[in-house]
Amino acid sequence: MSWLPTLVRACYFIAALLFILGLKRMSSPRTARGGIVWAGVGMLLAVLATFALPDMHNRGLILAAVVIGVAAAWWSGRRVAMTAMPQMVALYNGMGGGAAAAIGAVELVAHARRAAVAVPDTAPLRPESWALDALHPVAAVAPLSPVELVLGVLGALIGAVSFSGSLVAFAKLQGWMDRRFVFPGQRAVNLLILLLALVHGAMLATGHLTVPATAAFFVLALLFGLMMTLPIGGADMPVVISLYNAFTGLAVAFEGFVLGNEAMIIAGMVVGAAGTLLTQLMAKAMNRSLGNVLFGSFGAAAGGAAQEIAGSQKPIEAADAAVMMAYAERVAIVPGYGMAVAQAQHKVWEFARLLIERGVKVRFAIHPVAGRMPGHMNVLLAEAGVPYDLIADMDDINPEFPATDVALVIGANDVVNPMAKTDPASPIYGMPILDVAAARNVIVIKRGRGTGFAGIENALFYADNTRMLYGDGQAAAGELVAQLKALDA
Amino acid sequence: MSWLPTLVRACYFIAALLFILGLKRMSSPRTARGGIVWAGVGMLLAVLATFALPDMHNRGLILAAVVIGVAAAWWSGRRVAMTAMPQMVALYNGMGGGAAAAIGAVELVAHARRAAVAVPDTAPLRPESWALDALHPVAAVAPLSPVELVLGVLGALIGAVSFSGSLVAFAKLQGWMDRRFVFPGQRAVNLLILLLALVHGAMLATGHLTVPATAAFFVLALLFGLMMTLPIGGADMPVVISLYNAFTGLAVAFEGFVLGNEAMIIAGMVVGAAGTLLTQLMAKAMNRSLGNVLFGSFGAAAGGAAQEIAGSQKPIEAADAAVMMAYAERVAIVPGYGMAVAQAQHKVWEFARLLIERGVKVRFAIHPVAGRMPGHMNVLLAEAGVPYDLIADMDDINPEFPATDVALVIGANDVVNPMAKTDPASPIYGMPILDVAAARNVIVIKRGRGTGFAGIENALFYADNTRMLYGDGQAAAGELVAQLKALDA
Amino acid sequence: MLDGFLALYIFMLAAFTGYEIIARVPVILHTPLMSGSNFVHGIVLVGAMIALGHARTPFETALGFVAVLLGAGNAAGGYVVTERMLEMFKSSRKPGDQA
Amino acid sequence: MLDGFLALYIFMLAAFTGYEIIARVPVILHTPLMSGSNFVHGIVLVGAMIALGHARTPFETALGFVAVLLGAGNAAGGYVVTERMLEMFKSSRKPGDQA
Ligand SMILES: NC(=O)c1ccc[n+]([C@@H]2O[C@H](COP(=O)([O-])OP(=O)(O)OC[C@H]3O[C@@H](n4cnc5c(N)ncnc54)[C@H](OP(=O)(O)O)[C@@H]3O)[C@@H](O)[C@H]2O)c1
Ligand SMILES: NC(=O)c1ccc[n+]([C@@H]2O[C@H](COP(=O)([O-])OP(=O)(O)OC[C@H]3O[C@@H](n4cnc5c(N)ncnc54)[C@H](OP(=O)(O)O)[C@@H]3O)[C@@H](O)[C@H]2O)c1
Repeated sequence: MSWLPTLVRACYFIAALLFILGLKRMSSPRTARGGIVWAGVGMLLAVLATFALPDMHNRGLILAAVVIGVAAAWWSGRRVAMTAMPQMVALYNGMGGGAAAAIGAVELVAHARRAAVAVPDTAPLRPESWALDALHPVAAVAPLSPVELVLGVLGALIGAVSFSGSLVAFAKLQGWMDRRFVFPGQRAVNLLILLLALVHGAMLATGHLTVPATAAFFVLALLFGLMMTLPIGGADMPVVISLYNAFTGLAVAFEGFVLGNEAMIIAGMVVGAAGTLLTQLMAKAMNRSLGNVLFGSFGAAAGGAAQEIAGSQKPIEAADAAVMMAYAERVAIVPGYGMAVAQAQHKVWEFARLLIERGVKVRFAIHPVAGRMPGHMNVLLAEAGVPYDLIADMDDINPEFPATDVALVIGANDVVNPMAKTDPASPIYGMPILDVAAARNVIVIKRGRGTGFAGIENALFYADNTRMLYGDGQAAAGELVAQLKALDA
Repeated sequence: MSWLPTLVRACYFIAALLFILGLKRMSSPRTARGGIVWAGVGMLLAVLATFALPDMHNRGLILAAVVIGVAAAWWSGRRVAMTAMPQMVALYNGMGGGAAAAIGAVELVAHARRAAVAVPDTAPLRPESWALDALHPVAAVAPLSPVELVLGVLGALIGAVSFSGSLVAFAKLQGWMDRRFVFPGQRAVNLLILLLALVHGAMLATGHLTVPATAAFFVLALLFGLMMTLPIGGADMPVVISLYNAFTGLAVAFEGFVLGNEAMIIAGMVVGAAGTLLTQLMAKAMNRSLGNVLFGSFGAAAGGAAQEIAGSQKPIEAADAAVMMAYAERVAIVPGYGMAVAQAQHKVWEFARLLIERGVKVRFAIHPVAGRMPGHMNVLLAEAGVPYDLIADMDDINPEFPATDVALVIGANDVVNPMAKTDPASPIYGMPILDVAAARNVIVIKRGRGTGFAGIENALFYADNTRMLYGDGQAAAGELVAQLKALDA
Repeated sequence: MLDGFLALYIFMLAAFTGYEIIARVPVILHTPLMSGSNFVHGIVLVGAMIALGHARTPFETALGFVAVLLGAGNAAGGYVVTERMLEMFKSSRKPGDQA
Repeated sequence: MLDGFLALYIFMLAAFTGYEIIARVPVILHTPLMSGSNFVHGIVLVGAMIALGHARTPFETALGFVAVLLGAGNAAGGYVVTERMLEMFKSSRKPGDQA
């Protein structure tokens, strides 16, 4: 054993350490930014070290693929809008799953080739043996061991599912696939596909490595990812993406075991476990169970016995709204997806600052699933420079609404819909909401009578103490600012 | 390889898993009790599995030693008083350190014997090789590898230090060793001993395994543990015990590496890391740094430029104290070490209940280092059945003292000593205290003019709004109860 | 099976580590953390490089090439997106003391 | 060195696991947790049994005997003391809802 592989393994160790430390930092708001840099340094180290490995062929090809892949992803990641982040995560995650599946395929094919030759490869034919020594000192030059075969196949399966599933999630969030794809007996069909994929996987794992079986296995796995994701509504996509993220982690760990690469095992497993927990936390924040997200029928009941809403929407002028808030004691601002679409956060914060200067107590009330990803509103408000201490969680602010003079809802709909509490037929029934209806006055900024994500009516807009300020979020907030300034002039 | 060792390793794996899960449960008050049972099941499994190992000699001796050790520890652990718990932890922890050191000694001696034979042992001579295969497939029948030697020596060193240090901690807390042992140049001497121990350890690790060197190494290591612990005051012992606990964990992990025993590696390392963090947390709760605890001169300045206290202690009768509290609106009860000594928690809670029945708002104010171990007061109050919501942390209750009518201090001294804030010469200067002096009236229950742990006067007892209720904690609380009942009769 | 145990230990401990890191993370960080862990499994790039580096047949080489391409996309894209998300936390760190 | 790396990974991951378990533990549990982790390193008993089980010379046997004795004391004593400390949490769990 030369010193070079040892050095490479040392780099891998440091990389694994940096990944863990980086993730640790990322899980606290104060240190989050540094975290990604730590993990990035680890990645760079691991990749450079791998380039330096002896006995690597196709170095030119490797470099080309790395450069192309990095350039394309970097470019696309830089230019997407902030609101499109979730689907980009889905896309990149799918790529990782695809890579794991492809590695599994290479290993299976190479295993079949080696098994066919009957005599085991000599060392130079399979020079990655240095990396394998540790985990299976004897099997290094022999074909894969049974455990490796099983984990390799399993990793390929999970990776392929994550690949096609993530691509569907991407397409849905990107708006390329508006309709949910549902048909009777769907679950049975999906189960059948999964079973068939598992059967083919078992064949591969037990050494029946024919070309048709391998091809069928991958096609079935990809198909399952597709079919499993198609019926899920876009509102649940962040949870699904998080789940596939954990899947990819697992797949990477399993393929890492096959390659005898400890950095992959550890990074993959850490992500697998972290992602599983994160998925549960996200589902919980939306008051859903994971099973309900994956197999539930979100929105299926919508339009059924929907509750009729009495009354009418009462409009208000910006000037009146501005005066109302200028002389209020407490104002709560409730942003939603519409604020993100209108990129109104800067104007909203300017308006809030003017109110604060006048002595009004202003707080931002954030629902955990406002917007299109967890923390969406926090990110936007942080971008605009709103200090943390003005931002209140749902649990903190809900008891305060009765003492609030004006609740200013801007571009939020589902998260303030009282029907989540009153109408069992509503698709959002049971979701905890921001209790704005309890405020003395409610002003709602939205463009018109558009519904929110769940596609349902909102009784709040028809309430006696609610006034509608129609218009684009940014424009409306700008007008409020102008009116407020005019007040003082 | 037969199936038996595999089964044993599976048991070890499950044991390691149960240890981690058990510790996880122990770190939350709701699940803490179950945690120790989980860990206990893991331990039982590991020990039984080890008995089943093939090729074990001396089974009778092993059984005898286990039975004697378990019986003695079980008996002593069952019968000690609650207040003596910390020193028992020290004692058992020292035993663990001693065991690790003894294992290191056996391995070193066996290594020397084998190296002297020159030809490597054959398999039956070193049948634990099955356990070693994994970590060093080739070296199984050869003498220890350099890394193993180094870790084995290091583990023995750390274990021996933990052994003698823990015994000193035990003796101090048990009251067998009242005086701190200090002399000029002590640090230099300690450093010298450590250096000598390291030099001898390096000799052993590099193969110079003579009998004198080995003996000298262990004597020096034990001496260092002794010398390092002697100068530390009893008040800091819980922190020191926690540190030695982490030490023992490390030593066990290192010896586990030498034996190729994964359960030891993982359990030891988990405890090593957990114990290190715990040590820091405990030091922080006492407002000390770890370095200050180990090398500081706690109490050295005491008696020096101690501040003179003006005024006198003003006694009060139990009847008057009872009336005062019966007609108060808010009462804060501040327990300290004296309540533990007097085992007065039940009477105190009875008294508090009577007050609550009369409509008085009662809260228990707990200082993090009241008593003689962190959480000491919480444990006692929990034993008496005081509900959690009546128990307040220092940070929570301090702002409330100005609105408190009566603060009833029972057996607390240092933790309510205002000189921690005012007198820089005081040994407790800088420690955050419970701000009872801010209460409208203070009643202090203690036996006489005894000082607290730090051995210093307390200005609180001389304050204008303080009244002293002299007597044993339990008796005084009992009298308060009687007086309160008499009030209603 | 021997090596299997060591792998099992590593799997178990890595899982605990990952789980514990995420436990008690605030909602606001869910999405950046998802993105950050998405970046971390970009380490698959290293495996893809090794697979391509040891490919023998044209088919294996083609598969390996795709793997490296995808792996590089995962790593680079994951980094950029996470970095952009977390950048948002900069401005608000100054006014608020702690979160 | 090869096996050294695997051991290093296990050391690292076990350390993270231990650290994360303790992070954010309430003061009230410091002492029981110290005692509980004291019990856990009682696993040294297993190593002592192996050492005694493979002792060849009388000296090794004597050392091994002491090791088992001490290890057994660590494990049994650690269990009893921890169990007694934690028993205290029983009574107060009912009145308070959560801690
Ligand atoms: N956070 C997550 O993780 C996540 C992920 C996926 C889905 N979801 C789901 O998304 C929903 C979030 O609720 P939400 O209240 O934030 O949003 P919402 O229910 O989707 O409502 C958004 C509202 O904003 C208005 N709007 C759109 N563009 C606007 C613009 N340019 N200016 C002003 N208003 C505009 C729309 O009405 P007009 O058309 O009349 O203007 C619409 O009613 C929930 O159902 C949640 O379950 C959440
Ligand atoms: N919690 C920990 O982890 C820990 C560990 C070690 C040391 N310490 C140290 O211990 C101290 C704890 O402070 P503390 O205020 O709880 O206790 P303290 O300062 O030790 O004071 C205890 C007081 O209780 C009185 N007392 C003793 N027996 C009594 C009885 N039977 N009935 C009534 N009163 C009795 C004593 O006065 P009389 O003699 O006049 O009755 C004494 O003044 C701090 O200095 C702390 O740093 C803490």
